Amino acid sequence: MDSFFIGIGVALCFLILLTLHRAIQGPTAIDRIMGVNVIGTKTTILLVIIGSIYHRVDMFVDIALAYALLNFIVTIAASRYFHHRKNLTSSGYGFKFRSEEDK
Amino acid sequence: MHALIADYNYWIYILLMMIGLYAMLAKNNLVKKVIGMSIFQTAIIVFYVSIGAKEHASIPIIAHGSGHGAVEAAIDVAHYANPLPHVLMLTAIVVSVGTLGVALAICLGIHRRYNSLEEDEIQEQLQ
Amino acid sequence: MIWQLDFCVLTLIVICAFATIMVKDLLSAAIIFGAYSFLMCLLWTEMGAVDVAFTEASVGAGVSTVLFFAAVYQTTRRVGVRKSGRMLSKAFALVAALLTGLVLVIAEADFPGFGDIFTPASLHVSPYYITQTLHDTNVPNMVTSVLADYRGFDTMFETAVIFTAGLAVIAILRRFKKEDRCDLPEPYVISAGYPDTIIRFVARQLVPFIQLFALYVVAHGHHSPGGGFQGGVILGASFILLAISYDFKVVLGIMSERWNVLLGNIGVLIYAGIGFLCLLLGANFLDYSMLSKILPATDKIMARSHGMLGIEIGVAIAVMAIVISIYLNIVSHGKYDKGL
Amino acid sequence: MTIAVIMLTLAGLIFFFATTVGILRFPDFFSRMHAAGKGDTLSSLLMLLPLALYNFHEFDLANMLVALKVLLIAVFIFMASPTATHAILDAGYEAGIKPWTKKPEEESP
Repeated sequence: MDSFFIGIGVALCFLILLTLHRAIQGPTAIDRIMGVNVIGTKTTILLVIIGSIYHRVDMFVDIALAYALLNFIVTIAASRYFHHRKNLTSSGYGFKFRSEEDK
Repeated sequence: MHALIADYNYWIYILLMMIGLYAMLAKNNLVKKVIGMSIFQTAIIVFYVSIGAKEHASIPIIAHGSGHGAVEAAIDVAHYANPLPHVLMLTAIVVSVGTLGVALAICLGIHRRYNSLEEDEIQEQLQ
Repeated sequence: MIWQLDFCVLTLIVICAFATIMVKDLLSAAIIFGAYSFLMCLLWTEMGAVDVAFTEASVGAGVSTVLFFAAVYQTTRRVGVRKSGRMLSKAFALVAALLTGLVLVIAEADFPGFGDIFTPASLHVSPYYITQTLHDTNVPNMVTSVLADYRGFDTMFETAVIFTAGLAVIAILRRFKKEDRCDLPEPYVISAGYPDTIIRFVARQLVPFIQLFALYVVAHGHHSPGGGFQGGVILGASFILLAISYDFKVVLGIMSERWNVLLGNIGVLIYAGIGFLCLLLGANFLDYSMLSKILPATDKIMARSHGMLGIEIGVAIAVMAIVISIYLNIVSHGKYDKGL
Repeated sequence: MTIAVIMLTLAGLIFFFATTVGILRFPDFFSRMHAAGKGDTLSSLLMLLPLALYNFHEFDLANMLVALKVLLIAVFIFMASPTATHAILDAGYEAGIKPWTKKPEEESP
């Protein structure tokens, strides 16, 4: 069962890598926020899986809970930024935005 | 393979430290420098926690250890990860948020005065 | 340690670090740095450092990222265009970084392998902590017992450092001009921005549970990962959530600036006060075993456990106040008028 | 029990994979957000449920507490994730991202 969970963990890491592509490449900053939010959810799951591998899940659920919590706070904070500053890009200073705005 | 496992953490910590140092030295933007400082700090924490890790060891919390005064069978040292680096790094992380706050406050103060976060633009205004 | 996950997570971390440095937009850099901290937390957990992971999850991934957002919000997202004259300094920085890396790689050959049981770090004093913590203090979580009891001096001055950082932020940013000072906060001011009902409702439902959870983390730190630092930061984060989803002044109504600074003081004083109490009772500074004289129905071992709980509460109060104070100062640029 | 755990975990992994593919492949922000918001919430439940089940192998008060805590994370994600999705979407809308349409040359001048 342990090796099964390790396999699941490695698979989740691979999915995090794919999501990280969106978070790094993502055309606008909001795409990045979305990518980081998804990474946060995956990481919460991974924490519980690591707890299962260590056979001490009771010690890891608190971390996962705190983690989900702060992921939420970070996402809200990042999205509130755009309610006050309504520019998607950083005033066009030499950044490769291959995005919709170029059309 | 075994040699790779034994050294991979240290290579990554060296790499992170180089990235952080480069960002602190070369980046023109002050907030980027602060981010570089944070990466440098985490590199050091990676190093310390890697030292404390033990193979086939559990987390440093004694299992079923809550009964008053009841010290059961002898505790095997190899069975628990080294708690000392964890303690040092725990406080280091909390202090890093303090230093981060001060650094960002200084950045904000500079931006209030010079209306820029770029190093060369600030230097132009200074001259 | 689980080396399969170790490989994956470390690789992801390096990718994240590169991207954070390379991206040409400060907000994006802050966001990717948030992902970097998330992955760091995963790395600590995988290496078995649960308390470090908890701290990183609450401090690194939560509060630092929000502080970066606040700073970028108050300044600018722009990263300047590259000037040609800077190539020399860039090359110099690259050479310096490579030289440091070279020295470290040479030194790395002498390191003990990762996961080695007999590293020098775990030979001298650490076996004593591992075997004696239950016997000495009746606290199963070694990290808590080392943090609060065996190395109590260290932690006390770390708390003092946090407190000093909070004071420094106030000293740098706070503007005390008459016109800048905000008037008394009204309880439910609708901000000029966006009264987003959904976010407000969910935040209102969540905040009490978050605070309850934070108190649980502080109190249960003896038996599971957690403790004063983590609980305090989560308490502070709950106030930050309130400030983000509601209005800035709602938080000021609950926790005014004066109370903030006062609570920071009180937290550090609780810590030092317990130390001096031990001194008065005839023991050494921060030697809690003498507290059994004044605590009812405790022997010396349990007195150490209770003394640790006391200083964890002090740390939690101080850290909470300082986190709120730093956030409020940075997000309002020291004017305390409106925030993110 | 073990079979149920494995099946549910694999289902969660498949949904996570679908989410990731959606995030990578969809053409614009709103549709990507659609994949992220829905797939993430469902697959996190599908992953946490077997983990709770796995820890509940013996009927014991401590085990039950752990299983309940794992489910509490799921409940929290079910509250927080849609709200976060809403916040991000709202931010994107406020910031003025144009929804993707099939013929962009006709829609946007």
